[in-house]
Amino acid sequence: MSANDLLLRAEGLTALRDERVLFRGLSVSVAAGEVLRVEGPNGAGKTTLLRILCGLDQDCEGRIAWPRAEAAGRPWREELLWLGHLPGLKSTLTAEENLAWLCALRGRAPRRPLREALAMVGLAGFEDLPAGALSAGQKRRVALARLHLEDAPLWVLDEPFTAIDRAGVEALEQLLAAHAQAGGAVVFTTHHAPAITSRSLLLGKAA
Amino acid sequence: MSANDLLLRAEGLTALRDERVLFRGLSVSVAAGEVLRVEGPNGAGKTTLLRILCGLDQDCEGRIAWPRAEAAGRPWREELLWLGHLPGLKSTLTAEENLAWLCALRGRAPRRPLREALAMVGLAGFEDLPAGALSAGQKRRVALARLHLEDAPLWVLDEPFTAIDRAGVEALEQLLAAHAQAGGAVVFTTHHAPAITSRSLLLGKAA
Amino acid sequence: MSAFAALFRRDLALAWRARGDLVNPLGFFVIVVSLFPLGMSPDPALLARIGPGLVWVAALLAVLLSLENLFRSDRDDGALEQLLVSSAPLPLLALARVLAHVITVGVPLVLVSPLLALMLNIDGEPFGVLLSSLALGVPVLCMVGAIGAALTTGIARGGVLVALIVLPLYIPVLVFGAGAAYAAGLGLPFAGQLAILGALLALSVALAPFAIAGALRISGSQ
Amino acid sequence: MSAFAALFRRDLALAWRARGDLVNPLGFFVIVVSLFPLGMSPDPALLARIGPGLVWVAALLAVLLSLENLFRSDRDDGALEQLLVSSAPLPLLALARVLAHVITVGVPLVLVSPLLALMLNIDGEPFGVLLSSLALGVPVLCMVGAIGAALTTGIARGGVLVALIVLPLYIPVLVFGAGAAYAAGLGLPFAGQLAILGALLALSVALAPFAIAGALRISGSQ
Amino acid sequence: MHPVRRTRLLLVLGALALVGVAVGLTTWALRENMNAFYSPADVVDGKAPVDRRIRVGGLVVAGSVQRGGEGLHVSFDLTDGKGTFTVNYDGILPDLFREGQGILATGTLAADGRFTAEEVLAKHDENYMPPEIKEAMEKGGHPGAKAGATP
Amino acid sequence: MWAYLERLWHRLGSPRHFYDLAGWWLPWLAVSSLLLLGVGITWGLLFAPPDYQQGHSFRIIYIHVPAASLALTGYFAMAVAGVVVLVWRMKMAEVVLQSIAVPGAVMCALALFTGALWGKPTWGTYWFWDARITSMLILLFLYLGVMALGSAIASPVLAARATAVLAIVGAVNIPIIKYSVEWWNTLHQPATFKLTEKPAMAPEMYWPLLVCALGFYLFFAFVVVLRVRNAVLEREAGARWVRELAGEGR
Ligand code: HEM
Ligand SMILES: Nc1ncnc2c1ncn2[C@@H]1O[C@H](COP(=O)(O)OP(=O)(O)OP(=O)(O)O)[C@@H](O)[C@H]1O
Ligand SMILES: Nc1ncnc2c1ncn2[C@@H]1O[C@H](COP(=O)(O)OP(=O)(O)OP(=O)(O)O)[C@@H](O)[C@H]1O
Ligand SMILES: [Mg+2]
Ligand SMILES: [Mg+2]
Repeated sequence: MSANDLLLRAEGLTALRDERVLFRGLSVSVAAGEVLRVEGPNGAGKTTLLRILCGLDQDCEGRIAWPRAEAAGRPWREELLWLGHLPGLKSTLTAEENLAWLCALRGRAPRRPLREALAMVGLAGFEDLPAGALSAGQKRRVALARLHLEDAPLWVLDEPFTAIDRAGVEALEQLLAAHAQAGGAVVFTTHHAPAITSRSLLLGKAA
Repeated sequence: MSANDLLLRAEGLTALRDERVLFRGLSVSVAAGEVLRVEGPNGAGKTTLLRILCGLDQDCEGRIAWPRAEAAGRPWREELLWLGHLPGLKSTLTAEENLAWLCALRGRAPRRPLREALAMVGLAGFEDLPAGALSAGQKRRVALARLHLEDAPLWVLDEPFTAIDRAGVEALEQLLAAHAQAGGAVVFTTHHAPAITSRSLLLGKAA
Repeated sequence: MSAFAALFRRDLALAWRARGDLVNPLGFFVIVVSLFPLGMSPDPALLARIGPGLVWVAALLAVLLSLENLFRSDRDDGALEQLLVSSAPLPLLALARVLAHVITVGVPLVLVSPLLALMLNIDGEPFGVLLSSLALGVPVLCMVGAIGAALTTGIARGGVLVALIVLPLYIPVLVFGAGAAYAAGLGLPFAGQLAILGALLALSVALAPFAIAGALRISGSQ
Repeated sequence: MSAFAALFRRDLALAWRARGDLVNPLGFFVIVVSLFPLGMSPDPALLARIGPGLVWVAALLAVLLSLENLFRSDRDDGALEQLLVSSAPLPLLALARVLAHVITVGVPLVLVSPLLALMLNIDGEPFGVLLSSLALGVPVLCMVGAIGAALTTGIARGGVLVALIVLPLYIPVLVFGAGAAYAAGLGLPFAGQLAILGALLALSVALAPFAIAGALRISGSQ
Repeated sequence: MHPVRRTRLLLVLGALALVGVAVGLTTWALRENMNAFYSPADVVDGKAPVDRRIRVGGLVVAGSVQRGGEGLHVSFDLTDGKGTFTVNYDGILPDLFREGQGILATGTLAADGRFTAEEVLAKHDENYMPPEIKEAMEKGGHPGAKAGATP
Repeated sequence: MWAYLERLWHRLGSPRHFYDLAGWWLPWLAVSSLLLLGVGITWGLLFAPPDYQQGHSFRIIYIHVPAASLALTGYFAMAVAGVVVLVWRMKMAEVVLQSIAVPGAVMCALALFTGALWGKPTWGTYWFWDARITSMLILLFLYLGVMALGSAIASPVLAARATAVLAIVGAVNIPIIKYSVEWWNTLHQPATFKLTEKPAMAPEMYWPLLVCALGFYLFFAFVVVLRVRNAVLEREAGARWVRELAGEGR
């Protein structure tokens, strides 16, 4: 594995919450082509770890480096696509309008027309409904449509399969595998048991 | 099946959302001992149906009757335990305090000590943490602890397995089955495939 | 009755857990009253004259601001759904919720108002009348405001809408409340105004819980 | 620049989608101004004298109320997280957000204030000065208020806390803004006050975006 | 009775009792003077407070209006049949200000009994009729017709 | 008779039948209201004698009183519709409730405006904070609140129910407006027209007023019915009869 393939390297991560140690001195690195599943029971610290990797949680110790971005002189956030528990949709905007502003935050044109991406996640016909009127699963699907639109190499996904129906779960699994194959990388959590994981990181036994 | 066993009977339920018909003239009845799974793809109207059955969504047509409660001269809401997507916990109160006020809404003493119920859902040691500091799965577990505490015969649960880890899912499945066996009834939705369903209701093919 | 007590206790506990927030309406009240002398000419005679009206308007706005979160947080975390499916009568639960709000927000406002009255040079009989008018009026503001808050909890950006709905209903309370203190300041009779405030209080405690309950069922459906 | 434009457009679209809500701060503004004659003595001479101060305080409170939702809704639905992980400079995004707020809330307030000034019998030079002071001052209120809103988005019951944090920062704006109109009413020079307001505007546009960005990163961690 | 039904009944009964209290308080309050309004009789009897902004109302006594002094000064007597006192005013009177007409004045009563008005408003009554009929009525003194202004 | 009324009630309760029935009423309402308004206003403004005190300025009465009366009646009707919505869940009452708000607010604003205009020549001031005038201003705010709340809720059923609650709560203001002139010492005159007595107004002045008032009421009814019909079409857009209607149009 050449140094150029290393997207993310975190070292000595330590997170304490309420005097409980979630993890101490944890090191994680993610290289191109990897699908890393962060595993652990409820309350193990999976969400916390993912948010720390994305720079969203500043309440921790440790170093995080983005070797490839640094080598290319790019801001590291350009390499990252984050989807958390909350889909980040404005409820009064339509699905399409939501995708428009979310993708524009990256400052680059989307990879394909927005409607095409919506159709790919099974939302053809729902493009012009306000996002607030969508069901739980449909909202997540809108957020997942970004995976078809943006060109960040590292996807960090917290429980992406939540609220998605069976057909949707299969499609998403294939998408993650394809992304890794094409030179991207995925870090994700889930309580399902998908077959696509190339590597697992097991966090403690909390709850 | 004697009339006395019928907990809930809904007839001619029609729900329109944004001029789309989710279901028209739908009839559902739930008898003691049943585990009814409401199935359907994302956006089929499962959540909408469950909320209508619980009287939470007034934006529909049709009649809902609670034969057993009516025969006994009880308010129908005494027969019902509802758990939706949101766990209903106040984030600054501890897990135990949250259970205390939620159970008191029923106006009857809980079936066992609150701490015991928390331990049964794997939260021993987390009783005194504010609910806001719990992980997604831990929050759901607090809400699920109510199943061990309240004595409503009909449980209506919207995606109860969300965010719960594998061990938790198994325990919950057993709990639902035991409740039905003991003369209760369960109406629930999920995108997993649990083995405990006694009857399924398939809603349309939306998204 | 036990559901009533449980909800009431829960709300007191919530307020106590976030007791820093309890200072907020108070701080707002105090700051608004001290803003006016800054915005207008700081002329003591003028200030003394408009003092009771100032205190009343500031108290009204403080209550108004505190309403925003009355039911919205319950809605956002799903607690409202649980209240709605409870078998206890919803008006009773609404009463518990508002009563806790009166105690945690209204009572401190009334308790701090003597300080502001002194700041504005109000004393003697007008002082006593101002305080009694606030003691009778602020609970009315809470009860009536809760109806508006309940009606708008289902709406995404309800913040200012509450104000729009509730302010017209507040005007009579303001007129009689500030009017009593103003009349006392002029040595005129004020008992009639206080009696009307008392009537408004009785009326709002009697009827608001039902209106709130109806409004919550509607908001819960959204 | 394109992220800036996208966010700015998004916010205008949000405001337009809920354009009924745009009337809310306006309605609040109008209603508050008409409350005062009720709370105080409805004496025209007195009202004309305290008029500019009244309009200013009401505008300030209207802006304050509108701040509540500035970032909170973004936080509640996860949009804030997406802003934080965006590779565009966060101060730029903050500027877009606040600029949209100025246009959708601040500008209508300034536009409706002539009406209120007329209602309060303000005319001639004080009228013009009041309007220019509002035109300069309201954007400052929005920029400064946004810092408070950003700081409190991580906190559950931030509603009144914003007011508490922001009001002290608002006092200078209020003093110079209402002061200019008041001075004009007395035939005194007022250009100095307006110049100070202009300086405050320049300063807040220059620095507030950075403060907001910092505050948002902190709130996002909570 | 089921406990929930009982609670509901108590709730409704309590509400009704409170409504009763409200009605009682309101009827009592309506008999009180609530807008600082005093009749000429009150002023003459010394019931009206001194040196305060108060409102007085009554009929302008015919022949009592005196314009004069400098500027817009005017004085006139105000009566309600039981008492009469003099009002002083500097300003423009409303068009409908006439002798025999009802008015509402806001001002202050000095210790020496001199009343200075800040504002004089014409309080006109609910009667409308053409001028000819009014004249005829005044001449003929129709017993059945309603008399002019009685505030 | 009773059976007929009951049938009418049920037909009015069904959107489709209401639509048809109202289509019948509309031309009649339009023609009769315009006729009465034309006659009443020319009569009042040109032919009625001037008042012995106010001269010609009293003629504002021909707009002020009908507008004020309609503002009160409109709000009262809204509250009644609100009770029907909440108790009987009647669809048509929901539509009626929301269709009254805008014309009612316009009437209220008109009454305030004409009142202020009239106040200057008679009282000597445009505005005075007495009980009648203040409570009328509150009524305008209440109308605005109902409109704002109704437009903020997407689902028509829920919007109607929410505004029903507000309309009913606000209805306490109506008796206050109506009787303020008797309960308090207002600058505004007490009632000229009483149920029990002959009006304190000469017949040649009140006949045109009656004609005007009737014209205003009919015109208001016309506007409300028109709005109700439009709202029915919008709400029932998915129903077969509306689609057939649209097909007919094409
Ligand atoms: C802004 C000021 C005013 C407002 C808000 C106002 C409001 C009202 C209202 C609410 C009514 C009751 C209508 C009803 O009972 O159906 C009314 C009636 C009336 N108003 Fe005014 N008014 C104002 C000014 C005036 C003025 C200046 C006059 C003339 C001196 C006037 C003369 C009348 C008359 C003659 C009636 C009919 C009384 C009756 O019902 O018998 N109003 N007004
Ligand atoms: N408030 C609303 N306004 C308009 N449409 C709505 C509203 N709520 C739900 N819908 C629509 O109703 C449909 C059903 O939603 P619902 O949440 O019941 O689906 P669901 O079967 O629970 O789906 P999921 O599996 O994603 O949870 C969705 O397509 C959505 O567009
Ligand atoms: N803001 C906070 N304050 C205090 N403790 C916290 C906070 N956030 C999380 N924790 C604690 O950190 C632990 C890990 O939480 P985290 O959300 O990372 O778990 P998780 O592995 O994602 O669990 P789940 O499978 O339930 O999503 C939890 O036990 C929780 O109590
Ligand atoms: Mg997690
Ligand atoms: Mg669902």
